[in-house]
Amino acid sequence: MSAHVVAVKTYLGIFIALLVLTGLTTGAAFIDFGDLHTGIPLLRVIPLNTVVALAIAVVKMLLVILFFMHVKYSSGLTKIVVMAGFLFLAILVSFTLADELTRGWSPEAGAWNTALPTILPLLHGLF
Amino acid sequence: MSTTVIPELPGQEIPAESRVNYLNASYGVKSWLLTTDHKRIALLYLGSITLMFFVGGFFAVLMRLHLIEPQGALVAPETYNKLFTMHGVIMVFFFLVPSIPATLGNFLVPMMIGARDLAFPRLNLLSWYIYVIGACFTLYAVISGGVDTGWTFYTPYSSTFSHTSVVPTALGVFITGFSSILTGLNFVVTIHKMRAPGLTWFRLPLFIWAMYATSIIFILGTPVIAITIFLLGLERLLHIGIFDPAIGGDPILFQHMFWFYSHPAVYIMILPGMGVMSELITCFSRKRIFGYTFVAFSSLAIAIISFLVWGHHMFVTGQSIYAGLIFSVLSFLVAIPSAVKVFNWTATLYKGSISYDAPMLYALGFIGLFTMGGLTGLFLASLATDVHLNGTYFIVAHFHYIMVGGAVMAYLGGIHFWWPKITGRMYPDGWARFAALVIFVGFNLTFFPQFVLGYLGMPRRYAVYPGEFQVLNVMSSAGASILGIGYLIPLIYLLWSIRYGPIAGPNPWGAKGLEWETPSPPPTENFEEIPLVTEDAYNYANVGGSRG
Amino acid sequence: MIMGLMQTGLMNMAAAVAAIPIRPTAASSIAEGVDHLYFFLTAITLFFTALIFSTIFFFMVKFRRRSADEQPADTKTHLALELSWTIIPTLITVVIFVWSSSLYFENSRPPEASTEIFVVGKQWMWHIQHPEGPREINELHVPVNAPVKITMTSEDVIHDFYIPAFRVKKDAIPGRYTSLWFQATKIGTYHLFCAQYCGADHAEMIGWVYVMSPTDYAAWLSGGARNESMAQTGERLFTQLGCVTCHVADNTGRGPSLVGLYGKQEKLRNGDMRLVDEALIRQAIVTPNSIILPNYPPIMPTFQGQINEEQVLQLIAYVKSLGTEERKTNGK
Amino acid sequence: MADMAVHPAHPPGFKHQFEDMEQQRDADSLGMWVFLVTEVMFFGGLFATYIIYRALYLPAFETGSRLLNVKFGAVNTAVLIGSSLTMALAIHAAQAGKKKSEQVMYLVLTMILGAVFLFLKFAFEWRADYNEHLVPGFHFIIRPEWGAAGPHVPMFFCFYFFMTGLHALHMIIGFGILSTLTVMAHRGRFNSEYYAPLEVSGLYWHFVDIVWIFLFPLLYLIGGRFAMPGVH
Repeated sequence: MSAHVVAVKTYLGIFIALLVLTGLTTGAAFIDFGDLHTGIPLLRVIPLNTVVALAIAVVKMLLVILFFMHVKYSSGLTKIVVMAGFLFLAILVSFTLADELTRGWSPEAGAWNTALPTILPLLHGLF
Repeated sequence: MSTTVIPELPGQEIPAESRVNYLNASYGVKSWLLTTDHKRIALLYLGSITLMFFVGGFFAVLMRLHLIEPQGALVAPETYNKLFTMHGVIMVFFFLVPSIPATLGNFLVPMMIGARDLAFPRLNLLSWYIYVIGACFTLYAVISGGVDTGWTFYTPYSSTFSHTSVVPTALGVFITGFSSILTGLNFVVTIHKMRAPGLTWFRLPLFIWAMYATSIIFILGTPVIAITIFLLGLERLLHIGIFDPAIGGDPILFQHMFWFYSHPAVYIMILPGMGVMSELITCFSRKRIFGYTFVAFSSLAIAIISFLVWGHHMFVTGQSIYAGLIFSVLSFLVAIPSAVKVFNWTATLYKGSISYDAPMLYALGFIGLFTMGGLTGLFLASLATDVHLNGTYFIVAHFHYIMVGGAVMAYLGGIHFWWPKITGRMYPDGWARFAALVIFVGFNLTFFPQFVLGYLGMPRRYAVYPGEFQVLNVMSSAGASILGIGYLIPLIYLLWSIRYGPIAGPNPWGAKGLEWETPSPPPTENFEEIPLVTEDAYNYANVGGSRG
Repeated sequence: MIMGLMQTGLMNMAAAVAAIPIRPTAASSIAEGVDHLYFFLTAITLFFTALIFSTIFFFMVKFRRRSADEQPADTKTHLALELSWTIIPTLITVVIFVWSSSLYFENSRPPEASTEIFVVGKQWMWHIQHPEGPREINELHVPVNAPVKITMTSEDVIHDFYIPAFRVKKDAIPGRYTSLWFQATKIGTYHLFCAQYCGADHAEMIGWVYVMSPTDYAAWLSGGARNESMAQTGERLFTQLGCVTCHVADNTGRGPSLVGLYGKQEKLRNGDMRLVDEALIRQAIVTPNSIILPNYPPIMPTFQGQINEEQVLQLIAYVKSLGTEERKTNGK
Repeated sequence: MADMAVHPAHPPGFKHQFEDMEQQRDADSLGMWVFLVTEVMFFGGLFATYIIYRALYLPAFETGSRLLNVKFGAVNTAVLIGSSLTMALAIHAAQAGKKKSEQVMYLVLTMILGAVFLFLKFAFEWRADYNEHLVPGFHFIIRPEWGAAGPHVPMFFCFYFFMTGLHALHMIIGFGILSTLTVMAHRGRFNSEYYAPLEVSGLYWHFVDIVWIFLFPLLYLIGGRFAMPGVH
């Protein structure tokens, strides 16, 4: 495997893109995008400023990983290793939140109160 | 130093002393403490973890002696609390986690895949030093008065209320974590990049698959326990309120972070044991493993699913039923690959040529005890029964069936199997079989009564207990004394054999695998010439093999 | 003589072994159900352990190595077998999961008419308060055949409230309320344990649960030094702490009126809807500024550190008594 | 070492356990990636804790966030991105077989930019925080204008100092690595055939950059800055 040599032009382009995105995300922090109100439990109110800031951060990260860190030109193995890291981080965060955020929900009161009793009797019916 | 290997003449045994091998290639303390040879590092680890095993075991014996009487026969409750904590911390973090990977894994991974060493030999040595530093901190904590939080370090008890040496212990665990990470990293890279020509993934011995799966857990899980323990230490030193509810912290969050590592860590302990099993069962029944792909992929499945089940340790912490259902169903799921392995090992025996050498006795003991340990796990994955059994002796019995009945049996089986390869000497087989039997009997007598105790409702970590539980506790303590003696016997005859044991040939068991194709003990470079692999693992049907 | 001693020793041992209990008393409405599942799981464990043990033993004898150079035939792959021992255990675990989860779901729903009892864990004792007033330490008196809901928290570290005979257990966590319920079915005395390691005297944090006939229970409640009810104590605290100056009943104070508040959904200033339950009231007392109502200034001081968990529970009982006046008269 | 003598024909930097340079380079690169995965989980554990406490004490975390100086945050982001660029160019110089002076120049530039980052962080931001009594444990003063959120603002600053401190520690370790590389580059050790140490250290340096790319919005930006009177 002879390593792929990325052109200096590409590096400079990515650098400029990253600077622009940094400016964008800083500027966006001073504009109120408001909240997105969904009816979904756990995600009832989504502050759009947070969404924008994190989305830009993810794009910047992808640029660094793909070009500066050469993952775009790397083997499938490297790509899998990178993805595994983020997948398991997502598991840690999402499963912890799944418990932490539903703690107050008791079977007699809570947002899923209507959904679950319909599912469980169905399962129960198996017996 | 010359690395020329005296060519071995067929049918003629060359005494180990007269041939240059990794043990006699150089002498002196420095040649050991600065070695980068994976085989020597494995032996350094073997020595250190054996020491830790007997320290931890000593605490266990004291605990069982204490519990002979309901009001406690030996020590004050505070001391008892320190005993079980130090037993847990030492056994889990300093014996079970590094046991098979750091000793047998270090020794065998390069040999089994036909490599001269691990990919990063200096990191390997570093990992041993890190382990030793971590162990020193923990032993310092033991000497400086001990620690009494339980090996789980639950907050806010550990962070705010305990008056014992929590910080040195936590630091020890934190530091040792990095030795696991380095071992895992080394194994993953070595297995990916350094296999001998022709050694495709599906020709690998199953021990390698197990080591690979274990390494995945090392890499993904250990950093999380490191940061958790780090935060715990900061909380304790600075009272910043991350885990202390009195200043707005969330003690449950600690449990999440702790079990995110510590549940998969259970599989760090048992997966390598499963790998050893596949080697022993095939060799002593002279059969190819039944269902190679199923056994191989079940290791990976266990490694991955094990990260999704940690919430079953927290069913009674006020977890909502919804989160409970998810964790419960995933916990059941992780039982399947383990079951698949047990069935495949059993089926491998069918129409085999089964011998009763000592390693095989350990292996058969493992299958039986692991089956029981695994099945009793179903009681704890199941929400309704877990409510009753959580926090009782049932849990204690269950995980000792897995960790002692499973992991330690496999570890001993592996040590007995590869001992002639490691030292070039045979141990007395009769004694070894006797020890296996004593350990099996002692183990069951110790831990079976604890299942009953747990169902009756006796909580764990009790220094004193109501009188009605005494008979079962006495049985358990009696078993523990047998078990303790059982563990001393191998220590004695194995040490004896290093000097007085008969010389073992390169392959005393008639086993397959690259590690058996070099002399015992192997030369520093493992192989005179990197072998070319042309056949599957465990090709016992192919008499003589394709390579003499 | 030695033989004789050994004989008596053996006989004593045999007697002791025969006297080992293998099943704890089942004294609650859910205990039988949990035990049935437990027996089912035990049967599965025994079946598979026996299956594996006997198969191995049979193979070991039948296929033992007969000569040193014996060469068995090569292993054949058998996909159908592999799939069946993957799928059959999966199906068994599905059965166990559904059974145990539905049982758990039922068991975790306290009946509407439950008597509430409040528990505070504290190193190393259980403080128990009955709404009617009596308070006890490490003892819990409950009526037979009546549902009881235990709401608990901890003053310091995590404890765990465990009554083996009832097959119930729940952590008592500092800063949170957790609850469990049971309905005792047998009059008697049962162990109460702390099942979460909590420090030096963890093993001494035990007590007794007395299940009494309804008449005995009523007599116990009214007997002894008659205390004021929890709500009354709470009301006294409410005045002492000065809560009453802002939370005026007719809504003319600087804080919201608490009459009829319990059990309602309240809209917070940030738009969240929150159910006014024990946890929310506790939060309002401990960190008042974390729940700000739209029409009131965030001026309430925190009472964290000034009152203990038992007193918080008394205040909650008072607030509940303001809100559920009509339901109370209907219900009892 | 004796075993080195077995393969006298191999180029410098070659280690005896490998078959050839390509295998060694692959192994080095994979090793670093695996290490970075452990770093992801390490920082990830901290991020997960931060996310949960932010959800629990949103007003306090927003108050804390607005007390940070966004100018320094943004400038430092740009500086760190610049150092990532120079690092990438240093590797490129070796890959493309450029002169060793060019490699050294880019490496030194990388270190200078890293130093600028740390200088701004420590000498300006942290010192200002200290002067404003915002360092928990060092005379932290809860200000009345924080109102309701006050008691939990220290927790935000705990996270702020842990996370940026841990990040800074990684940068300082990076300096150690970069200095070694500079010496090696100066001695002409790297060429288009052998530059694995550069490549692997580059991965590390970029990773540290990525951590900051997330720290910047999480700590400085998503605190409702738009609602602030008298914008920075």
